[in-house]
Amino acid sequence: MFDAITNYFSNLTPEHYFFFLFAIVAIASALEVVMQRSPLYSAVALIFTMAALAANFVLLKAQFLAAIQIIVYAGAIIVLFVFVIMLLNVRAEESRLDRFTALRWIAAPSAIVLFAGAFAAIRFSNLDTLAPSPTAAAAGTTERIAEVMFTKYLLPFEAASVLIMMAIVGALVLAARAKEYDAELSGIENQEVPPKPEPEAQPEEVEVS
Amino acid sequence: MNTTTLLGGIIFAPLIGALVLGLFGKRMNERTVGLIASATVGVSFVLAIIAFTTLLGVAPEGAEGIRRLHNPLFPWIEVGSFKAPFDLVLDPLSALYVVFVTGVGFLIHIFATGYMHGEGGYYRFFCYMNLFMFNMLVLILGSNMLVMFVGWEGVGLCSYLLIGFYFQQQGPAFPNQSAKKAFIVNRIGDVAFAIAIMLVFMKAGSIEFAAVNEWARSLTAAEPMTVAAFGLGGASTIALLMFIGATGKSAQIPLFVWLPDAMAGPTPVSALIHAATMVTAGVYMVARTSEVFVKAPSAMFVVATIGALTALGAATIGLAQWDIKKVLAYSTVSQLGYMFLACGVGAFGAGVFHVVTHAFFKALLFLGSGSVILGMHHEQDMRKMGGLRKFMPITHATMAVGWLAICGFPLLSGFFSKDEILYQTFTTNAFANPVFGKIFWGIGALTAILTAVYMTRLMVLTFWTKERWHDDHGHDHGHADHADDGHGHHGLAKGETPHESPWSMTLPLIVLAIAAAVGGYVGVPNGLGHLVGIENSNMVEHFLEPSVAHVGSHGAVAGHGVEAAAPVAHDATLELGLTAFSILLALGGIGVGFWIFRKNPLLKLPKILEDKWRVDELYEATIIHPIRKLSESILWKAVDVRSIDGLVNAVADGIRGLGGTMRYLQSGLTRSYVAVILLGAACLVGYFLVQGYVK
Amino acid sequence: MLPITNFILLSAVIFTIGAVGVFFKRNIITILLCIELMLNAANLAFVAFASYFGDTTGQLFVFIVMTVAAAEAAVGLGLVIAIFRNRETLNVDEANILKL
Amino acid sequence: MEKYVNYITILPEAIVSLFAFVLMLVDAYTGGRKRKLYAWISLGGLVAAGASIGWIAVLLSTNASMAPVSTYMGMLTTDPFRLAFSTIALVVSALTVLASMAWLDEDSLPAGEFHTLLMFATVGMLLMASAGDLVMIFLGLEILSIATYVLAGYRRRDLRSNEAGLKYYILGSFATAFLLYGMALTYGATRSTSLEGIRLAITSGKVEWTWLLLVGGAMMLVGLCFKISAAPFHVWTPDVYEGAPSVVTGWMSTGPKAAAFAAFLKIYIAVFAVGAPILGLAGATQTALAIIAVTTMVVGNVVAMVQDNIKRMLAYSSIAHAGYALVGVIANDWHSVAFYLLCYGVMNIGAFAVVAAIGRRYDRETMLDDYRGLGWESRGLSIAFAVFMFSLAGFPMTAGFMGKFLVFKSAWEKGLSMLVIFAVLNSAISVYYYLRPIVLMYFSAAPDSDRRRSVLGAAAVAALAISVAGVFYLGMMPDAVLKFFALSAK
Repeated sequence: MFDAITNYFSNLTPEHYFFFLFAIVAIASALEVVMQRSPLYSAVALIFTMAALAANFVLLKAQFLAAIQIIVYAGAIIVLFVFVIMLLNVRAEESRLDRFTALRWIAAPSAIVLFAGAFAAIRFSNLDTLAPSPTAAAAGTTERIAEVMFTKYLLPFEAASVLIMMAIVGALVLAARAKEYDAELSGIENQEVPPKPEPEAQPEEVEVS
Repeated sequence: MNTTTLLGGIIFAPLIGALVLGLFGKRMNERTVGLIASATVGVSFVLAIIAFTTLLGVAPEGAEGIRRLHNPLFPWIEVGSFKAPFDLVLDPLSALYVVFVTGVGFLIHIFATGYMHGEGGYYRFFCYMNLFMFNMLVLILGSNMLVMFVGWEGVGLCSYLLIGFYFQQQGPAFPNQSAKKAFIVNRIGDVAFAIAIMLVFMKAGSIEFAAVNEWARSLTAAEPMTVAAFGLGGASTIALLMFIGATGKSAQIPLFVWLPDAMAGPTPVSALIHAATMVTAGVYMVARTSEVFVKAPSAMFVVATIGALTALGAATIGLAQWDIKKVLAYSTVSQLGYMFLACGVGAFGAGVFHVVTHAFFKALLFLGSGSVILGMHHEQDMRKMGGLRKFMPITHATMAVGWLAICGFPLLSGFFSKDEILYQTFTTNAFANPVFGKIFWGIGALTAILTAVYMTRLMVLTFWTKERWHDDHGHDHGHADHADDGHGHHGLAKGETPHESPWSMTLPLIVLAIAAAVGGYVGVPNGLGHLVGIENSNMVEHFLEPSVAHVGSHGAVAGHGVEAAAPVAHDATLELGLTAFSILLALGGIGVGFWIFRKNPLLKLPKILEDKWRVDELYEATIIHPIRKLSESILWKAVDVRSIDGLVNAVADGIRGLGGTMRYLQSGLTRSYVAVILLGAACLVGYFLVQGYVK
Repeated sequence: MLPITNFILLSAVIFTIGAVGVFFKRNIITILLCIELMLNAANLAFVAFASYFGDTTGQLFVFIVMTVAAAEAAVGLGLVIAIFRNRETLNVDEANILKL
Repeated sequence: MEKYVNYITILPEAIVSLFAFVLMLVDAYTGGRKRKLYAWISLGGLVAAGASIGWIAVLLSTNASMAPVSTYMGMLTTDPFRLAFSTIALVVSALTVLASMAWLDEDSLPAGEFHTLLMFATVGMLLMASAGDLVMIFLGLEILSIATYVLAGYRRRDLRSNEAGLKYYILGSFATAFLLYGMALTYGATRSTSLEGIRLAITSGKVEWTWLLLVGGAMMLVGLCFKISAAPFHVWTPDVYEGAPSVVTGWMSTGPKAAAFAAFLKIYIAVFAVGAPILGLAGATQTALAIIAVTTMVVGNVVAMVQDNIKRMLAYSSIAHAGYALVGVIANDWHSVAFYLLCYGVMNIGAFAVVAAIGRRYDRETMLDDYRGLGWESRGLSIAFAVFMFSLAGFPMTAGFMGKFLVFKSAWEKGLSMLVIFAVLNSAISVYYYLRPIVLMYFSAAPDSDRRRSVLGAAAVAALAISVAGVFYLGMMPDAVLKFFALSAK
């Protein structure tokens, strides 16, 4: 018993230790994202997850992606979230009272089954036979990434630019002050927001006779 | 016009009429509308006659010796080996149909120009009528099952539109309900038909009628006459599915319930669609694919049984109805049963012959009843009629012809066709055991008597006994049948008397009366023919011979082609004997009718008959109600996910004993959707892994 | 180097946490964060495979996913702002006028 | 070394993007006032893209081998499949542009941005139709979806529209995450993200970790079924379709759905339909999809019967139609599915254009009761609506019939007879609720209160006319379209 454990630990390389360290940070901070009741803290926890994953990327010799993960993901996207949280001043944490607790009896078992399925598949697959590629380090360099991006990934790269352009238009049209557009364009001032639909009507009798 | 485009002309004339009326009809006066509507159908009729005569001059083709005119219109669907061109074909069977459909249709259109006078939506009515003619002709002339299906659905749609024509009318017998009922019941049959088409394509490799019949003919032997044969996916299955389709359209048990209700529509519609043409489409389909039926004796047996039972059942119901149109409606159902009985025993020719004669006399009777209804100011209750002979002499005379014809009075059209069916039924050997034929014959004979009785009752109540139209005592006015065809005010006011209808209505009556009287001479049964010294006297059946299959009345099953060569093989004595017997039946039935109803016209018959054997109630209780409950309460609540809150809640209640069910019933909740997606994902992943593990 | 199983399992764990989070969280912004978690989990799996295959395209896929995530976040936050203006709450449980 | 750039094969996508950019600039310079102009620009772009599709078709048909042309190092596949689904995308978007003009004015919403987003979304659909690689499918899907989130919530001041956008956004991103994770696992199992590479890996038995492929496949199915709104992943559909502006709903239920089917088919052909039995992947998929298809049809049709909001009813109907199309997917016959989706696109956009016109400002009148007696008030609208209802119900001579017929036929030929019987039965049930608005329009009296006349505008009339003509054209003369879809067979 002890032998096995000592054996296991004696076989560990520094990489193992780093991996476990960052994996624990990643999982812990991911849990924190879910557990925190304040969106702001959740966002900060997510930055930690991102960073831990970036570290994992380094372990996987994807240095360029690791940098992008920190700079773009953690540095820009999450900051955008934080910005919106600040803008809307969402201090109010969600209440502890979940009015729909019954639903979790569907969701939680499903999630467990899902994870068990993935776990089983990964275990059955015996992935450990996959030897690390000797070219892994070369594959993740900036040079190599750039080369592939402008050859094989040229089209996705261009398409991504379309995507971003569109996202800008979309975000703009949603977040812009509605009044300016509406009033100016139609000359109708302050149109009433339409009334909510009537409270649930009884479904009409099915007429089969 | 050359022969190839002739058929196209037949179908497109009414379509053009419908389009013109639909687009511009609102601005036209009644005269122009009526003229366009009738003229286009008239053109079809003339073209049909030309086509018919052309067909007689065409050389028979193929081993079967079928004369055909072919008119390809456009290639409709071509996918791989599946081809369904939009082609029209005229062969003896369709030729006969086209001629009588356009002919009767033409007369009814003329009648309707008078009948519908002053109604709102005059042009709309004729637009639908023309559209109906177009669809009916597509149904008849289509060269393959899919084109037929187009017409099949199209006539259903037009029937729906026309039944619901008086849409403003509300109340217990709201026409909209009848329209819907007709539509939904028909849909049930259509599903079976659609599946049959696919099955046919799989088996025969084509859905062209010619090829389908060819395939059926090539089957070496008929399938065994067992229930199991239906499960084989062969001829029996196909035949049964097609017959289910036919029961929907032709109002047979168990799908007949819609037809009597369909009388809510205007009377010309009842005459054209629900008596003469559309409802016989089922018979047409069976005759069209008769080769398949011949190879499926078990299906034939079902056809004959359903036909016989429908004939008898509807006749009994007809005995006790008070609404003049309801009597005729049940009479139609009953006569349709007769036609299916004929098909079921293998006498397809006789069945089609009866379709034709029935079209004449039933259209006549319906139009006559329309004339009566109009003369009585939209009164349909026979208890309030009586003594109309004096006031409506032409209507009375023509209807009398129709009455005698349907009763099978000797030497009128109904006599020949009915007699032929009864004879063929008696001598059939479509079934392994000849006793079946005798039983069916017995039912048929009984039906014949009942037919004579209830038709005599109709005539007595309407025309002969004392005038009752100002009587106001005693009859249950709340009866549901009572007000089907009224527009607010109906019935005669005090001091009014019934009046004869205008010439536009009486003229078609007269023409139809002549047709109903002499129409039968194209099909004088052979026995009678021999008696007066004519060989091959049954012209209709000889004409149809090549295009319908033949279960020999004498000889082996599927002795196709052999029979044609030996028509003299008829047992003349037996046939004459049966003929004499059916004369007795007819006269006896009429006599009984007079005897009972002359003195006591308002005799009450058993309530169960008046209530139509309570079939509607049975359906309501056993089928419609459960389905409605299922879809409303169970499926809707359980399957629709927002209600999963409720469902889950119930479960959770049980688990944790939390009260307050209602607070979970809030729905539209995004998180419940997330939960469902998670659940679905878990099921999918789990299922895949289990499958992988099993393998 | 480490066996790849470690990385894939880690990604599965994070994915599940994200999925559960989407269900459990009621604040719209936090739900978006949880979706980011799920995307990150997929990214990790991609990078791990790519690295062990010595294949750069897998890493480029991740690159594209990051772009998509950024665009999605922008639009999502735009929606959040639009809704907050009309309703003054970000509780997803209160977005339930569409039902029945 | 292969050339990285091929200008011809990217032409449709490039043209639509270009016009979208031009549109943005024009919008900015005219200050959002030339509302008609924006619509015409986007229409011009779609037509030009259509022309380029035609050109590519000509080039492809002169290519003797008719083999799919792969460009951009496998990212883009040019084959009849692409042409068919690109055509659907362009037709659907063009009809939507026409139908949207009156609505945008009525609700006084910004027109330039709407058309820009619609154009970008069309680029997404085109990319999905032409994708040769998982990354392109993912990108196309995301371009499309993100645009759709915005469009669903486009009526910014309407709570229902907000909510529709939000629900679609949350659930859509959630499902996308599943799709993405599935792609990652599939990549791990097959060492490739290109569809051809995956297919080859599976057929040649080179998949080392079949278990990963199983889980990856299942997860991809979750994402795809969500996008086509197949049960039980359809839950978002009724809410979103009800809340989104009617014109957008019409577009969402046809264009993005067709594109999702394109992605579904591509992945299905590459991963699931491959003959080589991988731990029963193909069999499991067939069974699972058959169950999903039947559930989808039943849920859609049965629940549609008890709706009294027309948009919700059409949403459930749309779910049912996804079920029918899924039957074609199971039969692995993309031709019939593509044709079906084209038919569905034409008739459903038409139906929603009518709903939008009758619903008027802010879609206020979308209850079935609002249709009482309309048949005699708004004649043209009612006739068009009746045509679309009959087509949706599958009447012969209409597009709906032809589409269903072809799908069911190919499924029947593949021996899926039970499935077909189920589908035919379901389509018979469906007549019931399609008939209800017609009955209300023609057979019941109008309410006493005065109704404002619906505003339609010439463009929407044109859209309706085209849709009605399309319904009959596809129903009566489907040959030309079918031949175009099956270029390779000729």
